[in-house]
Amino acid sequence: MADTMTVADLETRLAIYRMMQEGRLFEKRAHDLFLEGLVKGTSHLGIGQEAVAAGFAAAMRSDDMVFCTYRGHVHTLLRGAPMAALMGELLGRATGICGGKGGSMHLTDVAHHAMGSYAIVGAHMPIAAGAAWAAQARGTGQVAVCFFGDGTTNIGAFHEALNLAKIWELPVVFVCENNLYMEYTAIADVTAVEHPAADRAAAYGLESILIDGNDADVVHATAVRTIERARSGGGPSLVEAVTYRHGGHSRADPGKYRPDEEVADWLSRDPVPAYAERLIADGADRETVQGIDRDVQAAVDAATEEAKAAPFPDPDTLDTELWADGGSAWRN
Amino acid sequence: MADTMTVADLETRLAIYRMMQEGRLFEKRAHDLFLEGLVKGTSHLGIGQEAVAAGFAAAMRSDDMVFCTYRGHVHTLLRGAPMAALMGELLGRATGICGGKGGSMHLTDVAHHAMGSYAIVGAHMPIAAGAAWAAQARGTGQVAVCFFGDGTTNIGAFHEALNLAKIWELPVVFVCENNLYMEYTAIADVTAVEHPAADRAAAYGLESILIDGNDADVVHATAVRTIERARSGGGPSLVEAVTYRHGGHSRADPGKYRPDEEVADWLSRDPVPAYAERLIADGADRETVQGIDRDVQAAVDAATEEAKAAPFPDPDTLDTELWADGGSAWRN
Amino acid sequence: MAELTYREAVARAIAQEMERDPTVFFLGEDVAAAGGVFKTTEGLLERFGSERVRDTPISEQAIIGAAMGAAMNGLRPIAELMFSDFFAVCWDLVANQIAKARYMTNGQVALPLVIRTANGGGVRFGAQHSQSVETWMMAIPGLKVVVPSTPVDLIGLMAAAVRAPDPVIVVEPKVLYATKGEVPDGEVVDELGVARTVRNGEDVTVVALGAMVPKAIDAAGHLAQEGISADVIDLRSLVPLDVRSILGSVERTGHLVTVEENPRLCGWGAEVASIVADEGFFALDGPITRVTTPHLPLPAADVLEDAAIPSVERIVEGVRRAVS
Amino acid sequence: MAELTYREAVARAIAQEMERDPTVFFLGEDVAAAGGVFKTTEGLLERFGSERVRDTPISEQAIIGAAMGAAMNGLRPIAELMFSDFFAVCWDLVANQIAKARYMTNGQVALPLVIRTANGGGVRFGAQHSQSVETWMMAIPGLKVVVPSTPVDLIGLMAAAVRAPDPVIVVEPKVLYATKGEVPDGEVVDELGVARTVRNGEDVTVVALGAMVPKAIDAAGHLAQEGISADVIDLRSLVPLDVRSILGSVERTGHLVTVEENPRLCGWGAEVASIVADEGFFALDGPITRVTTPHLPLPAADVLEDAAIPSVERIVEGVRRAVS
Ligand SMILES: Cc1ncc(C[n+]2csc(CCOP(=O)(O)OP(=O)(O)O)c2C)c(N)n1
Ligand SMILES: Cc1ncc(C[n+]2csc(CCOP(=O)(O)OP(=O)(O)O)c2C)c(N)n1
Ligand SMILES: [Mg+2]
Ligand SMILES: [Mg+2]
Repeated sequence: MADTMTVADLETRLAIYRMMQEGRLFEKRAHDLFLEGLVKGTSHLGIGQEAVAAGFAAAMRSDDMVFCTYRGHVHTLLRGAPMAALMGELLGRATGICGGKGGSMHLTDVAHHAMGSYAIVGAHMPIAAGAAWAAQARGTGQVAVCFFGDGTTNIGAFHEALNLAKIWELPVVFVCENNLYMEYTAIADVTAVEHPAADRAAAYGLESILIDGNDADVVHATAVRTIERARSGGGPSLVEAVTYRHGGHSRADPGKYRPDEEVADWLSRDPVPAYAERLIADGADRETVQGIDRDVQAAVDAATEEAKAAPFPDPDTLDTELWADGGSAWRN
Repeated sequence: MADTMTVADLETRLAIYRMMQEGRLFEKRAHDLFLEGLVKGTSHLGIGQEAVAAGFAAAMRSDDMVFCTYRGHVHTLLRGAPMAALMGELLGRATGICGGKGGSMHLTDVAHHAMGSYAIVGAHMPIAAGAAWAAQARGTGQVAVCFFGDGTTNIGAFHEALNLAKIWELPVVFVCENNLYMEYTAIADVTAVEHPAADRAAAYGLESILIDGNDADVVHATAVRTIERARSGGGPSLVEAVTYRHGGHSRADPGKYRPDEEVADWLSRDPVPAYAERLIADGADRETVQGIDRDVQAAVDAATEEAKAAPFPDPDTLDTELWADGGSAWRN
Repeated sequence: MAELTYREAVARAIAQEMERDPTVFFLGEDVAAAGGVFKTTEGLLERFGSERVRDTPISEQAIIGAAMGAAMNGLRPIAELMFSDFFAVCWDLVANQIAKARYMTNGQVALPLVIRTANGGGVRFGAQHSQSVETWMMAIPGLKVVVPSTPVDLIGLMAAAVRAPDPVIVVEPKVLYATKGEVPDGEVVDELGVARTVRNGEDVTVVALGAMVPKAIDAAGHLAQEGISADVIDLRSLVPLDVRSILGSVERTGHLVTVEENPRLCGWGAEVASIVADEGFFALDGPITRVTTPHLPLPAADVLEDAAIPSVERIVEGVRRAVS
Repeated sequence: MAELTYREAVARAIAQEMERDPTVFFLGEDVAAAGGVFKTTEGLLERFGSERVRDTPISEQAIIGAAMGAAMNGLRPIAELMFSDFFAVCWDLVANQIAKARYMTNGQVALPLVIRTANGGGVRFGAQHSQSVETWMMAIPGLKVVVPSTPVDLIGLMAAAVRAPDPVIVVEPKVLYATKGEVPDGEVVDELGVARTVRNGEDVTVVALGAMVPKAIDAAGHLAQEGISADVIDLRSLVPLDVRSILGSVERTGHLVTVEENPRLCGWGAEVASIVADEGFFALDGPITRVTTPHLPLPAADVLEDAAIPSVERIVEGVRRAVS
């Protein structure tokens, strides 16, 4: 489709590049902080997959809703969530976007319509459909965009959500980030079809859409088309974007189950520098691009310092916000 | 496919006819007993769908395993389960096949490889896959045949079971009895594709098989082919057999949500008398056919009397058979 | 004042709230065109239209997920799970998602939604369509749970549930659908978390819930003839739990008997007993007795099911034992 | 004798049983080639081959359904649920199918299968990967549930579970994976349903489970310095429940404290308390105290998670309160 597609203007593409770089540098820093032992628990990075997140983020309206997974730092950030508050959540600080209650797997910023990072595979797909249902019912014109992985295509919730979304023609775009692996197992080893999402679209009366998830322009064009379809009442879409995570599944994983050549090959197609070079070739001046890199790095540095300086949560906040009254009483 | 298919010999077809009649007359009697108030709770009849059950039953090896639903009286009976014990279970007697503990929705006869009637939609599909996995692992040559309805194709377990069955190439045949309705809702109103099972086969790397479920010869030929494929290591199949239940979903349901013409049309294609006439046209003598009808009616009458004469369960059996030691102790 | 069946009360309650608030939507299997398999929602489709009253596929994860997502984006959905046993096929959405979303996000996500369901035994449906699962939900932090035992309570508690800013599970004992009760005209709204003393007594506190309430009242009648006066409390709500009413009664009676339809282990009665054995210990004059369904699946045959679910006789015996 | 980590004990236990019985198969997500995400099953694929040690898709309903079906047809499967929170996505197979199959069929179906899972908090994974769900299973008739607290108990109880003719859930507190313990050479086989007194005392009975056991022992040490002697029982098994050991201890001590990692409502401690408040009532010299995680989802930040899960300090306070 790359040839027939309309590529966005340079300004938009520079904005996409900035987003990719924000995701990249934010997560590189997050990784460093894990190594320093400042981030407890686990964490799942999207380094290598930024083109999918940025291509879609740039195509959304400010009130469109994003639903993502534990691998959702970048998706949440690109909705406009304050970087320091996200970093603070990773560091378990009181200033964290969820006050420290969520952690790395649950970054959420409802104010920016980042409707949650979900850690149970598949669960957020029917939830995203429900948010889209409310948008349809209330006529808000919002679209829900739901990101999930290749491995998620084999769980029941995937099936139920897609069927419901189609029969109700809901304004939701389901985006499968196919990074070829579930945790440590190749998706090809556990899936009855070659393209876990695209080859199943027909089972839900949907168009089969398979794209290069490392090409931000392709992703953006697909995002514009599918989001526009959803907003205009054309119903849901299922997009499979093939990409790759540069690191392991989570901090605990060195990713050794992947053939060296495969890793090397994908690293050579790192979407961030590749996009920079393409933009320069298309007329952006190198200085502008490098300026973006500098700005973003400065923003990440500032956010890191702010988060590190923040206090840890007051233990008294443990029993707050279970209920809408702010408390957690189960008895009188 | 009817033209290219090989039709079984007359003897086999008469055996199939006998099975259809057994199912029909057994369930008609069951229905009468409900009206007499002798069957408590609920019940779901397969009257009108007998060609699917008989066509498959006739193609199975004695140790092949059947998994069915609450609408599973006929499937269980045709494995060879004693009629009086099935009737006894419907009547809640001590002599019931499950001692009264199962009831109409849970007829099971493991001795005849009727591995259970399951009342939670979809649950038995992965279970059937598991039984097939054991057959494969132990090299028993058994095939599992799993019957389910059209409405079941929209639940998560359907999706998970089919994918697993295919990637492990399990000897299981999934048979969707598409009777056009879930409970009171038309399947077409809640499904993203026209043929709820056949149009989804490709999502699991399977052949799309859509057949006339009211034609016992077509069903039998399909059963022979798919069971043989499974037994010979060719992996799972998904069959969609289009049929119709003459009555409502369950005893509580008059089935008024169905257009009169639709009901009339299907009643005019009642598989049981139609098959009798076809066999006679193909050379069976009417006397033989009528003899089968008489024998079956006599068997149903005898089973009914035996079941009615049986005692109710001893309340002391309430706490037996939770555990393999025969008891149900949770403490010392 | 009108006399309604519990079944009719369900439709009345939902209609009252849909009438009042246009953001209240209702979805489930066979609930619209067919009016529900228990005929509890007849007339709602005709009255509120197919946008707000929706038939769904057999996809409980999608039903409950849709309700959650809709609640996150401005609706107040009521989702039906036809039989409470089906919580098992969407338990992740209920226990891991709906119950935890607000807390995990430190209050960013509000989930004003209701899940209503037909619960419990007594209708010979067998083990997979007869469970009392109210304690499954009670055990999950983040869910509120009510179990009305009369038509008027059903309407009032359903209304309170719909108006609540938190997720509430409304558990309807299916054996009560045919029972009748007086319902005042006009709007009926109740309060979550408040138990009700349905019979006053001095010798023993009997705490019951849902379908066990009428049986407990019956038992109290028999016991009165033996000179045992029972204070019968209809718990009505498991979360929030009206601990004060229970302790207050036990302080007066010195004896506690819980009557649960759920299987024995970890039932709500165990929680109530553990609270009283702590905070009410010095008021107790004797052992705490729990009357429950034995720790078994429910059998289908009527003789067996009747032997399993607490009967008036077993409640009477339990109380005798407690006060002896 | 060798010193093993709890993590190593898992692979040792499974290998012991697969070696002994060719019908024992093992399946789960990332369990074969990768050796498990907690590295608990390393080496099993190499040793027993890809027929018997199987990687699955992310399809928990299929995993548990496959285990059930396989158990119905001659295998003795061990299924892994990577995190116990994932019981929620296959709860129907566990609670409605596996637990009820034998009873519903009056004994026709035998299900000799094991489901093992990493359970509980303390590792900062947040609300959806940290739950203690052992009481979910305890509440379902037809499931046996064990929670080993040491490497040797893990091996012995896993072996007993695999050999049992009934479905058994083996709950592994993930915070214990790195802990070490002595394990005798050769076959280790234990018995289901037997608690163990891990410290003898006279003043108070402390009943703990899983990851709470080492904390309870610690607490008993501190209490001894205050002259309070605690009888500490490692429950080890929830179903069957060793009621005799608990009552026997309370008869001597007159005081009961339960220590639960699960959220408060309807935890196993409530069941134990209700039993003692009935059968052990006259032996009690004071209120029964439950130390539990508050009725909340678990937060991710270490400060908050540490404030939630029972600590040695909170156990000490709980006991002080009980005996005061
Ligand atoms: C229901 C469920 N099963 C298993 C897991 C454990 N788990 C977490 S991430 C993951 C792999 C998911 O793979 P994929 O969908 O491809 O997403 P990716 O991590 O590659 O982005 C698994 C199995 C889970 N969180 N939820
Ligand atoms: C998980 C689940 N959801 C809902 C039900 C209630 N229910 C019982 S039968 C049925 C309809 C099933 O339709 P279909 O699969 O077409 O089978 P049929 O009854 O037509 O044979 C429903 C919704 C159930 N038993 N299990
Ligand atoms: Mg992946
Ligand atoms: Mg149907």
